[in-house]
Amino acid sequence: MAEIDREKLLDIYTRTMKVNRTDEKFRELLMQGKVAVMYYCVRGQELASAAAMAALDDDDYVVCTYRGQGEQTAKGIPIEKWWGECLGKETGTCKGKGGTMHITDPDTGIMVTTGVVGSGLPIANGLAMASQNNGDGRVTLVSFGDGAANIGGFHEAMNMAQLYKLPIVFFCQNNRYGEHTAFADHTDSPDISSRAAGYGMKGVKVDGNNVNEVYPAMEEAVEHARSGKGPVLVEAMCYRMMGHFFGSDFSYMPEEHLAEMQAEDPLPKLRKVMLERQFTEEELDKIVADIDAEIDGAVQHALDAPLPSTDEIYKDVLEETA
Amino acid sequence: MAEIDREKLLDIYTRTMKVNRTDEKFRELLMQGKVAVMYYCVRGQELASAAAMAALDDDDYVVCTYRGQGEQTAKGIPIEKWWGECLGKETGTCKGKGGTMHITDPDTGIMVTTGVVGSGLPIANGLAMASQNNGDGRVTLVSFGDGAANIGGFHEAMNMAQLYKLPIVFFCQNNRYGEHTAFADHTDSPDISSRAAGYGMKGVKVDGNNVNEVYPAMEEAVEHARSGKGPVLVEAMCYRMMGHFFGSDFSYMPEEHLAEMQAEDPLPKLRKVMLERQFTEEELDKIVADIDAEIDGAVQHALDAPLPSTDEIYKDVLEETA
Amino acid sequence: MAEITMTQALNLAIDEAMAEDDGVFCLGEDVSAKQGGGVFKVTAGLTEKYGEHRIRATPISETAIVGAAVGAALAGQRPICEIMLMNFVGVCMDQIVNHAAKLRFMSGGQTPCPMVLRTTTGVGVGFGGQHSDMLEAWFAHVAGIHVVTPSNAADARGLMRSAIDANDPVIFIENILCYGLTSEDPGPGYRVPLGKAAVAREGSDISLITYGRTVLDAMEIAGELDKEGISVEVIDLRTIAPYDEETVLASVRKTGRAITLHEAVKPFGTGAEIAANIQEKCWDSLKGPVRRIGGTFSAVPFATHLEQAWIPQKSDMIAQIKASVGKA
Amino acid sequence: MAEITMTQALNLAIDEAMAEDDGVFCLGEDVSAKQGGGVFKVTAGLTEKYGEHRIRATPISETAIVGAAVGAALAGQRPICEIMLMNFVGVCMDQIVNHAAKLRFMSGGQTPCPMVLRTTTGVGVGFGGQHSDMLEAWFAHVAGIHVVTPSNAADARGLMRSAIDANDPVIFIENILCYGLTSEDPGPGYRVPLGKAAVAREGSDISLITYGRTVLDAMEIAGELDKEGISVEVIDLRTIAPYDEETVLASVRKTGRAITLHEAVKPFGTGAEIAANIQEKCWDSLKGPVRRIGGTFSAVPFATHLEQAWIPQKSDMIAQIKASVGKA
Ligand SMILES: Cc1ncc(C[n+]2csc(CCOP(=O)(O)OP(=O)(O)O)c2C)c(N)n1
Ligand SMILES: Cc1ncc(C[n+]2csc(CCOP(=O)(O)OP(=O)(O)O)c2C)c(N)n1
Ligand SMILES: [Mg+2]
Ligand SMILES: [Mg+2]
Repeated sequence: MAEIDREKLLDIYTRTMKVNRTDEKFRELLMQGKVAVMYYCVRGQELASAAAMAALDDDDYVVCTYRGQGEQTAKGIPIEKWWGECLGKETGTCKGKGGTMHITDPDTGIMVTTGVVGSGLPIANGLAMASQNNGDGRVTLVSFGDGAANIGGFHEAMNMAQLYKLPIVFFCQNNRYGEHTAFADHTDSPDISSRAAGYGMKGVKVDGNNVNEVYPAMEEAVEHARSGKGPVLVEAMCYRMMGHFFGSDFSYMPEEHLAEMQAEDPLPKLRKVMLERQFTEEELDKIVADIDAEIDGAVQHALDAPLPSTDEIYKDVLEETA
Repeated sequence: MAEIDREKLLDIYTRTMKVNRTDEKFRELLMQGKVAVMYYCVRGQELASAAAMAALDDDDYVVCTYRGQGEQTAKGIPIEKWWGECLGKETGTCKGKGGTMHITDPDTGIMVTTGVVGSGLPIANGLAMASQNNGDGRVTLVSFGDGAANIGGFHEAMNMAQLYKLPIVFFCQNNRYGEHTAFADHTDSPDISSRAAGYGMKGVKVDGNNVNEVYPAMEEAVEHARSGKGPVLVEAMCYRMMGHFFGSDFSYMPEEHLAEMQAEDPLPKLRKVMLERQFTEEELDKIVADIDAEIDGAVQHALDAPLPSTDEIYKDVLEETA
Repeated sequence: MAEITMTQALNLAIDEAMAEDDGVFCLGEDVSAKQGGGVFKVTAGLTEKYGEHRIRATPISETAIVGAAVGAALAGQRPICEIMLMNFVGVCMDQIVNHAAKLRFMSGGQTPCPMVLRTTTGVGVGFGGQHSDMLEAWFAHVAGIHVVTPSNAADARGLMRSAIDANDPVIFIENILCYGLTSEDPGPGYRVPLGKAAVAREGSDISLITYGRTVLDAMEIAGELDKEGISVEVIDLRTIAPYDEETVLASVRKTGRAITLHEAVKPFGTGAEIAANIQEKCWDSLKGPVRRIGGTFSAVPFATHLEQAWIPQKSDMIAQIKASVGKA
Repeated sequence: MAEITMTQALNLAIDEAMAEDDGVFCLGEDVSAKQGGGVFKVTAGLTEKYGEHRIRATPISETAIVGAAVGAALAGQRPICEIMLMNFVGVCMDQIVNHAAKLRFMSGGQTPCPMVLRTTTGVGVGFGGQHSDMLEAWFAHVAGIHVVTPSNAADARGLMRSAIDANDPVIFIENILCYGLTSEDPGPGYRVPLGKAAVAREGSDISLITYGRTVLDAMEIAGELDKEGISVEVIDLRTIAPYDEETVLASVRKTGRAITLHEAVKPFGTGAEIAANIQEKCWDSLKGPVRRIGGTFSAVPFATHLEQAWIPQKSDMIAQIKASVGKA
């Protein structure tokens, strides 16, 4: 595989840090009690999401889950609107009606964020089907977890996508846990990617903590889908470095797992690669500082924003009530 | 593989002909307009069903589909009750309330016959789970079609069965069509059995028209499940030699398919094996004649049987109404 | 004008919409030409005209079918998906209820979901317990969707066009026993608006509120009772939810009496909502309680005479109407 | 006696049943000790006692979970399966409705299906549109199942034992906001029969019929209204379907007025059945129409103040009661 070019690498780094700083900020606000909402931390999965988004075009479609902060911010959702939504404000992408688990922003291609495990895959097929029908050249990427790979919708969607050769990438972030259940306790499969063969689909497994593995794999998968060769299942191995959602207990995780996880943290690894590729500490820190400043502004904007009008509970139910 | 012993072979032959003669009789009654009910013909799949049932013990559990006549009669369901049910009579296994698509006879292990494609697999897991829980040594066999392998329940059931190492055999009768849709138009998979690998499960594919392939495979699968090694997926390749249900059009089947299907008819093939193994024409014909006589008696019994009382619509809804 | 069957009516409406709008496409099991154009032939002839991308035969994967319709709708297309028989919604309610119905609301109006979900059902076909249920009450209880069912071919044509036009999900229920019904063809472009009931027969003594196949029963007994001097107004809801409250309440205010009738089981059925609403809104006009008639509260049995006994009986409809108007 | 929370009550009832009958076992996502005993801890401590075969942590596979419960029940066991949140029944309605509920009937009585399906839900937790729905009306509309929900810890203990005893499927709905409620522990072996409502508070002016979390609201406003001279009888259904018609009708015959109240959306909700039935059976006792209160007809919104506005409001309950008794 060719080396990732420097510009792209910087792009991935920037996206990764955007995801990470957003995650850190959210946890800080929750810790301080400044906000009190459900939030599904993405610590440990920043790089995987960012690399996936960096492989897409701006107008490609994305479907993600409650743990979708990574895809959303890395795809480039306007962060004032993102924070507005998470804080339940009128300025949010969905006027505060969707919330952290249901971010939608069609302008940046974030089409659905679903809270029902596995339900995004069939919907993503539909987006890809629309692209195939009208030849718009878009690719759809759907992100989901290892646990989601055991639900029926995964299977149906994989089979249908391959049958029609839809332009779609199935992106499984295997963080080794589905809620409290460890991978080996929810399946006897060696991994998720090998299930692709059963559908005649291309499946690849990559280290989601290694930019030099995950990005090229995503680029290739997206190219495969876009060129009409059909879908690809990419499984990015990573870790969920926090509990299932913010504040939830993770005492069920064994010591060894925690140790293994720390050793594989994608952030120091990525920084090492950046330094090897001659980016300077200063450059990298500056990027983070800029991101932090932007986030701080967005958070303040969201905190100051008005609440949606109570009437909103009657609106957007049917077109007549729009 | 060792040769099937003569006694077992005769058993398989007898079961196969029971299935076939029942099927012929049913079609005859429908043609003559003596009965008018939904019936899903099993012409072409007789041997596969019979071989599967011959590999089970009497008290093993079976879950089958609307196209379950083969499993039901080959497992040894009392045929007067079977015909009674199909004709909607009080003497039927289910007092005429279940019907052709929903035969249940716990005494012979026919636990559920379902009309919802793929829904039998999860239920079969539950039967196997009960056996595992109480150590009764039973194996559960669930029969389903190629089309059913594309529904979510298949996937969930396969994964769960393997995870728990349940004593179950997943028996897919791949008759190349799901209703009007040909195999290649419902999946891009090369076959169904290769999907087993994705669950870490053992999968085998056999010629369901060749007794020397299908029976040993079933015997081995049942033994595997019973010994605690976990489930097996067996895919028996066969043909649906009639329309989806009796009377339904099958003009959508291409000429070549029809020709291929005729050439693979399991009945002449089985008879050839029987003769090779020194059974005489007379012996074999006598078996068929005995079966026919028994069926004729059962049909007459069912035709003469009383209708269930109209009150039955209020009964068996809840225990209170039993 | 020529007569058309309900099957033809549906086919014509879909054909017309597909011709006018490239974004309209069909997907479902066995729907394309290779399979003979659908098990009930509603999509017959359309693959030849519009190609396999617009008449997509699917695997037996209802979750993937509805999910694909949802996704395509979000991308601006107008999918018409088919769930072969209504009971099979059991495997894909999540896509319909948690997604199709809610995505407009949850996105704050950004992603409407214009799709039609066609499905078939009906008691009296001999299909037994897992293929005959009428589950419209489930959908009626969910915000964000329309639930529609035609009782005749002309309405089928007009409702289908309106369903495809709609910018929200529409559950379109077809009764197997109605496919063969004929009407005069209302012609191209015909639309029956969603949310508008039809007064199928005017009357003054009692309002009989129904939809789908039981409209036929209602019309028949209304004719019979007319001879006995009881004047029954028959309301064909056409849209079950959100239903045409105005027409229903106006009728009851006029007649002072009401009965709801559906094939679905009575307890917690759609008739309950209509009855509850009528008594609340027309209390002062009512001369007696609203009565309800529905299918027997059990699975649909197989044996023909049991299945027939399970269905709402005309004799019971007549008896209840007579009791209601005080002529029992 | 000691106080117990609803979580403890459920845990005790299950523990007791498992100790008495080897055939009782639990399965669901995250239920075993390795996962900390369930996300709401209802099965905490049971793996240690009964082993992993009887407290089975499952993959995220709701169809397989319910299917396994159905199969095990057919084989004579008494499974208690868990669907983590009620909205997820959308992926497995088929197993519940087409199988669990019907197999007794379709087999002519040969295969009853004694299983409990536990599930959790509730508005007010901030979970948003796909995790908060109350879908009891769907199940109530299906023959062959019991639908149960406790409003306090003692009933939770008693209803759970009866649910496990029952020889038919029971949908057991737990409201997240009720897990922490405490009652005096009714002690071992305690049972609350299925199908029996509780008169939670006696009154003479109006019957307020409800269940689950809204029983708390009902009791609160009944207390307030008492001070204003309005005597509200609060009926806690406990079993939503088939419900205790006798108790409900007796209450309304006494008070002459009725209001139904639930968190589920109002249209086509369970209140419709109850209201329709009351007006039909108690017509002569009624002094005015039966009113209904339910959640707003939309998905549950995320923002806290919208979610709070979505829920049935106590102010509305009071206003409706006053309007009903003519003291508006
Ligand atoms: C159908 C369904 N079942 C159960 C849940 C509850 N639940 C929410 S997240 C989750 C774990 C999902 O694990 P995974 O797919 O690996 O994603 P991760 O959370 O690790 O990103 C579960 C069980 C749900 N939301 N939907
Ligand atoms: C969930 C569901 N979807 C659709 C159907 C309608 N249907 C009945 S049989 C059938 C074809 C099944 O094909 P296969 O599994 O190959 O079994 P075969 O009929 O060939 O034995 C279909 C689509 C159904 N019964 N259930
Ligand atoms: Mg995970
Ligand atoms: Mg087949």
